[in-house]
Amino acid sequence: MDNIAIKLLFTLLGLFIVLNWGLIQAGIMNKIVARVGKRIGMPVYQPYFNLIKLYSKRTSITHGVMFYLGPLFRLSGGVGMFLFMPLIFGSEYWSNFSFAGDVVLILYFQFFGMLGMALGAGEGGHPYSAIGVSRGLSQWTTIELPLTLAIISIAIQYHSLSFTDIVAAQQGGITHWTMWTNPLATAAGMLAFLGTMGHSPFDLVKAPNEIPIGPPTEYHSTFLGVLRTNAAILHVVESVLFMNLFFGGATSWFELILKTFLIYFWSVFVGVVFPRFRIEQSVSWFLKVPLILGILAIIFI
Amino acid sequence: MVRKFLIFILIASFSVIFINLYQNFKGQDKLNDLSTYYAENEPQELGAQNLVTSIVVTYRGFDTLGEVTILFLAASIIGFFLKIKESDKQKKRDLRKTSEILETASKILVPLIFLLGVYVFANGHLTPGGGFQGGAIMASGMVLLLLANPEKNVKHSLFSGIESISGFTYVILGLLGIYFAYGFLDNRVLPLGQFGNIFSAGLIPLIYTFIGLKVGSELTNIVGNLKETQKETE
Amino acid sequence: MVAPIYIITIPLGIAFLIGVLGKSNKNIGGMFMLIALACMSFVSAQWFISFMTSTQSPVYIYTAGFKPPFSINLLMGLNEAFFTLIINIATLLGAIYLYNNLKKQGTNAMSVFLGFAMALNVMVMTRDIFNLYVFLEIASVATAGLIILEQGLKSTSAGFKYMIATGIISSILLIGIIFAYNYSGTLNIDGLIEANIGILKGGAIAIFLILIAIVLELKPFPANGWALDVYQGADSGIGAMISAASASASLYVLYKLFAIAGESWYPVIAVLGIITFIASNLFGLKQTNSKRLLGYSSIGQIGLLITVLGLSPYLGDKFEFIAVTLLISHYLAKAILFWISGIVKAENIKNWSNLRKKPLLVALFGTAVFLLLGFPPFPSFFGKWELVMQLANSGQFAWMTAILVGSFFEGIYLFRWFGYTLKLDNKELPEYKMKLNKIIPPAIFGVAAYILGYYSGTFVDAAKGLDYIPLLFIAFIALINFLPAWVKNSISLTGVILYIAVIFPEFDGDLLRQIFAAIFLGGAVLALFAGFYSKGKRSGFHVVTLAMFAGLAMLLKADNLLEIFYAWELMTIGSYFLLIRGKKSMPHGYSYMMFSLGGSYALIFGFALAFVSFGNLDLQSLSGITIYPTLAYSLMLLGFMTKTASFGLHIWLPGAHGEAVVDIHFMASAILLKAGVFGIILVLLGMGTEASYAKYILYTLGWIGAISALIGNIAASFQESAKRLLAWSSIGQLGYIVFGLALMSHLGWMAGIFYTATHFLYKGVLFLTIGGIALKLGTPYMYRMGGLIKKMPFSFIAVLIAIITLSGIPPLVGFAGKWLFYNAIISQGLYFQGIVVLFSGIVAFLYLFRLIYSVFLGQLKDEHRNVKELPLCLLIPIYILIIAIMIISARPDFILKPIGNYLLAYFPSGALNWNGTMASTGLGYWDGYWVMIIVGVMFTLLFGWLLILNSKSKKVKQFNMVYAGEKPFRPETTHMSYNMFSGYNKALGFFMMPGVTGFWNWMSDILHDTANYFRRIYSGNGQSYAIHIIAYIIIIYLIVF
Amino acid sequence: MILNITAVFLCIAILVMAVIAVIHKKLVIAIIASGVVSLFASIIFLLLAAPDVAMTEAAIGSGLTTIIFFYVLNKIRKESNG
Amino acid sequence: MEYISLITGFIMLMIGLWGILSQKNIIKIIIGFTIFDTAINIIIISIGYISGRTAPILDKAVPVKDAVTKIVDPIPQALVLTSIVISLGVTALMLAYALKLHKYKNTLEINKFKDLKW
Repeated sequence: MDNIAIKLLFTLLGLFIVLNWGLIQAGIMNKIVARVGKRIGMPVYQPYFNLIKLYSKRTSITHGVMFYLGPLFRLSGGVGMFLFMPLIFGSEYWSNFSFAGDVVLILYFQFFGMLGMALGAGEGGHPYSAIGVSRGLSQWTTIELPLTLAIISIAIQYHSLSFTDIVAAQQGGITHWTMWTNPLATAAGMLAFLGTMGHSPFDLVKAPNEIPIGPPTEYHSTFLGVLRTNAAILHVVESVLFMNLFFGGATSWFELILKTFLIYFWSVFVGVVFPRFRIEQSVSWFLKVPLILGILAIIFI
Repeated sequence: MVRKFLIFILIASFSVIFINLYQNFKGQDKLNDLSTYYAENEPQELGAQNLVTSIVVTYRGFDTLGEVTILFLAASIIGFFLKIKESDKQKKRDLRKTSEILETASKILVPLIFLLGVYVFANGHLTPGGGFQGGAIMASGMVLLLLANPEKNVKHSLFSGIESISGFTYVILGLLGIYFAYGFLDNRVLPLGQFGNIFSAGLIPLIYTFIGLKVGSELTNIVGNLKETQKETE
Repeated sequence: MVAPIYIITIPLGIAFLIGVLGKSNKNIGGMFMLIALACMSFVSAQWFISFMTSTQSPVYIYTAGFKPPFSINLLMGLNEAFFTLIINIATLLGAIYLYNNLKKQGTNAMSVFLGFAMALNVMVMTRDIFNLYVFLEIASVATAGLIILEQGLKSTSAGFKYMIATGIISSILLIGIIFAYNYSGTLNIDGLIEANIGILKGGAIAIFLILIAIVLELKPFPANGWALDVYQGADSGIGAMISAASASASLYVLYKLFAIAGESWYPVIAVLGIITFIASNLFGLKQTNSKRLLGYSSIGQIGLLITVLGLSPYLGDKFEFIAVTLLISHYLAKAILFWISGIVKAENIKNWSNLRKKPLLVALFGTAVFLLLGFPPFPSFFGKWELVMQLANSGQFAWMTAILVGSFFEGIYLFRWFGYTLKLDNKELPEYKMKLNKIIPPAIFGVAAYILGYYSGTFVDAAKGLDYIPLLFIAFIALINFLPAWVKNSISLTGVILYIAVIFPEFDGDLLRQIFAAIFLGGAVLALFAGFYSKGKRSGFHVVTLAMFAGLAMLLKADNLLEIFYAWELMTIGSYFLLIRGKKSMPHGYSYMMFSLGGSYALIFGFALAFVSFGNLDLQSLSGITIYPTLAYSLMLLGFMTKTASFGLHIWLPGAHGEAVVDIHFMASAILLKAGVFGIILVLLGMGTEASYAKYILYTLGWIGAISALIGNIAASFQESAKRLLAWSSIGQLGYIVFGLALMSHLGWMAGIFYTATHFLYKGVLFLTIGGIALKLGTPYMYRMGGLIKKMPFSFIAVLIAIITLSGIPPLVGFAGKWLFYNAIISQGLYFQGIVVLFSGIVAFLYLFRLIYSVFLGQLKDEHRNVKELPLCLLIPIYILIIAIMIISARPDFILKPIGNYLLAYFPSGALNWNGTMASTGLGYWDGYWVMIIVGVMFTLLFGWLLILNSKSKKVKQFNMVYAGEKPFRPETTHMSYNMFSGYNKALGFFMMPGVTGFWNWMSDILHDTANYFRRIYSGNGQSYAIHIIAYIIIIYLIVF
Repeated sequence: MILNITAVFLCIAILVMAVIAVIHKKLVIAIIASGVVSLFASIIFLLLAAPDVAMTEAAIGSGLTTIIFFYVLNKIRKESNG
Repeated sequence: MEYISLITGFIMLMIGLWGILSQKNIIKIIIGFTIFDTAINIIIISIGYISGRTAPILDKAVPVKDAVTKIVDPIPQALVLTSIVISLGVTALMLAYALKLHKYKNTLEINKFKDLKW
């Protein structure tokens, strides 16, 4: 890490790649979901058009400072997670600023975005946004539980909380991946992944046809644009997180793209099959199967 | 009924305690050392013939002081406790005329009783008797008078006057004991005088007269108070 | 030196003289009485001083000029001088108090009073047993007379019952005396001691009769129905005389006659005393008549003194000190309480709230209550401490528990009563005026209590270190209570700052105490500064706040167990008065006091075990307790955990803090709870980890911490009132700290201490802002607030920063605590407790959002249109705390490094190793400084980018919500803060059943039902009381022989 | 010897009187019985060679106590039907 | 001789106690008390009695020098003097109480005065 400037350049480049890959991935996934429903579905580059449309809007209204800063918090949450996440194992340039924090930092950074969105929606003044936020938060707390259990069991297994060590320990073939050596933790983790992605069984909060109920009720034009860019980045970074933890990280960009696609595909695959949960159902569901898996993961390391 | 039975059991077990108390009580054959001391050198020290009086007045004079205060307290408590409210004083009561015999008998008997009372506490140190007995006799004389003519009332101020003065002089006599003799209530303030005649045994007769006066007036006070409240209700 | 005989002759002579004065000139009679009593007190004072100062040997007074066996003699030794002095002072002040009553009854009553005083003196001084009987009889006749001073059915029937009872008792005494004379041949007490007639069966029974009569005179439990009626029936002034003067006289008589009884009697007396103490205090629970309750309490205290007498072989040389301090405290407290009840004349304890019309009376009432229960500045504190220590020293743990349980019962009804006085409204209660002669005696005794408290402190060697400057400063503030609040505020502020300057250098070596000193005293400065918001007088507030902070400062400065306990109790008093100030805070203040009382008794038990196993009182004795170590450590932890409101002991906190005003809320939560943490640290440092029992205790402590964290956070998210939400969240945070400490590892303690410091910072911000807003809007309920961001931007920013820190979101300092916890849990291996703690950390996010959303965001209510920003005096302390948070967030190593070095001494392994600003443990690494910079830079870049994109968005009015469904028209409908997490509640609601409150209510119900059932024994029938006396004698006889 | 026989008679008499004083329904009889009890007691004191005490007991015990009792009884009966 | 009086004193004690505890009427209770006190006085005197001896008056019958072998123990007699007068005072006070109690509730039953309880 001879000097910060080069590192900054590579991080920006990485961010650009991740943003594009996020949008393309979203487009592909929509296409697949449509195909499953025997529909043609919108073109793969549709997300690009959405972004361009949103950013080119001339008028926008704001309900106050916090409303204005809400999407900003959200975006900085997504970008922040990206900054502290080592993308490519072994390469000096692609490990972004991961020297500053370990898994715990990433785990708690997720809240940063959550908080921003919640406060912004709250400022909006519309009651439906508050309902959406309270639902999102309650669901989120129970999602975190199996994830924390999984991370702790990994930490016990690899005696370390830093990404580089965890990924290093998983190098050398499928059999070294955590998925293989610690299947219970991976199962708990992947179930929690469903919750984080916000796809079908747990998408009550940001469900497309429930816009009026979800948190971004009042957001429009540039604000919505910022939210959509963050959504793209966040999905990729989340899948990179799970990749590093459970599927042996990536030694090259191609491996990263392939693995993130497959991980993301897992949540879409489940999303298509299962109907939407109500809040009580999702909260109690998370406290049943994933929780038990997490506990077992810790007991049987 | 159960309560009575319970009390009976209580008393039975109480008597068990006393039986054990008597267990090693053996009749005394000779005086214990305390009373032998009194018997031997009481005549030289105090010069009173009646041993009991000497113990009561001097040796254990402090008890008698306490004793007198009890009566004094009882009298004053009854005094302010049964106080007659001013409003009831005027109510007259229908008097039953006392019988003829009582009236005339009391005229003769009362002076005799007073004389006996004075005699008893005058030479308390010679013959049995003393302040308390003399005072009680005087009080019974007064009661006889009250019975004889019920409409007359006890002059409380007079009797409480006598009572206080005699009490006060009793305390002063005690204090004199400290200055002139060896201790509080010691009777060697006055000369012991010739053993057996009226003016012997130092202060004892003097103290006993004052006790007699005090007890007499106190008891009359008590009876008077009880009698007066009677008026209150008629 | 005036001859002691004058103590007897003066009152007698004047009593007779007054009789002469008759009814006419009562005033002169009154004057004479007072002069007589004054002379008596002067003589006994003269003797007492000469005994205390010069080496005056005891003096025998021979009546009738003959040596003792042949005549009655009186003794004037040190004990006699002391007892006659307290009796004469009590009767003198009692006479002043009763002057009008006595005058109304005339000179007879005055001479009876003089007779009463004289009789008590002689009872104390006489060495002849028959003389003792006579003067005991005088005293009972005089008391019977004084009872009916206030004519009435109640007093007459009480007097009659008294006459029956004392008649039987004195006859039994007479029988005992006669048979003792018959066996020993002498009536003199010294003669009886030598004659030792105990060996004979009959002689032993004679002594039994004498002693049982004296014990009956002291109103032992089953046979004291008559005494209670006397206390209830008689005039309060007389009640004071009986409970203060005649009780001490009979106690001394029992002590005097004890020499005759010999060794076998000690356990019997102790058992009788403890039964009386516990039973009468237990019955006090259900009592509503004030005078009868005072009767129960004084009988209980006498029972305690009898127990102390009975346990004297175990108390060694400390016996005199304990007996005197406890007697003096009972004597002063009971006299004050009876005199106040005479002034306020309220039958039911509920309408004692009438007392508040005269603040002096409330102060006196408080002094008496705390004096009785043995709180710091008073002599009974030292007495009770020495009692427990000596009992522990001789291994009498059963006795210790019995005494502590008894005084806990007493604490229950006394504090309930005090709570009624402070809080119930007294509009419609009758007006009363405080005549001068009625207020002087209690005032004198009140002042005497404090002076004697200080004086008795000098006797206890462990208490040498206590510095009394803060207490003097508090007394000074108490005097200027009439000044307006801001004047007092500034004086106390300067006082605290000066005190910090004085004591802070003392801690320079010891970092732990420095942190806690910063929290306590820094918090004090901020709280007092925030106190400027209140207008008006705020009477009593500053005295009490300074008492709390003095207690906290002393807690840090303490270097032995006594000073810790002293500071702990002082702090409890201060905090009780603070918490009770809230409008509806009576039940909560009461439950707070109950928990802290129970906690302090557990504490003193633990300290006693530590003292015994180590030999002396300094702090090292906490480590390596050998006798019942598990019990000692768990009791001490329990004691300290009452203050940190951990699970099971937490039910007082939400109510107490929910009702407190803004700066009190800040003091109570941010500062007071840390005192408990400091205590736990001391105990855990002492306990160490290697002992077998230690593992077990630490495991349970860990679970308690974890569960209280979970319960605290989940409960907080369901609260409707903002202040209760914060109170529950403090329970959660304290649960964190307790869990951290229970880990007993370097990282665990680092996390715990770091959390204590940061909790003070961000919770301070939250309390001050939310408290200020609740004060401004007049309601703590969140669903009535909303949209305040427009009106109070600064407080919004402060709360936002506090929320980010509390939930542990990275850039700010909260994350450091979470990170430390993560590493500590994984390295320590306590996974399941760890999971519970981490889960509750995440749940914390719920109520934080609810707090900030319902207070600041959403729609602004119509009535809050003209609400202005928080007053400056609140904002300044808030922003000081904010700046502190920011500094520590940027450079967390400013605090973490010193803590690390400090903890190395205790936990060498598993320390944080630093390079530059990056902290790394065996597991992970974290660099606060770089995280702060990266997030900062990124945030500003994105903010700039958003500004460029969206600079032209225009602000819209409140209801312009076009982008979603239909348009709501009134602000109420657009506020969704009521029952916010209902979904969550349905899923996890079962977990939140109020189990613990149910448990504690069930416990107190049992106590009250037993009390109600057993007190039926006092059926009111004089005859049955006589039966109880006889039965009592028989039972004791059967036990003894 | 005769001394003991008289003492025994006296004691039986005093006990009988005491029982009457305590048990009897009518108050007047009870009070008179208690007066007689203290009279017999003073005689017993004489037998026990205690002249002082005998005189006191006679004067105070049987004399004044009984009078006080009668006064009080009289007043109570007057008040109850008055 | 003293044995007989001791036993009578003891039995009288029990009768007095029975009077105090079982009788309902207040006057009866006071009578019980007087009997109780007289019994105690009898016991005290009988303790001091030495058979075959005369009263402790040193007049012609008892010359001073051989008083020690002739007189009975004087001390109990002194004590009884005090205790008789005490019992008088106490009884007078009790009767005054009885008077007042009667005035309030117009009855002499002890169990009618139960308003001070629990």
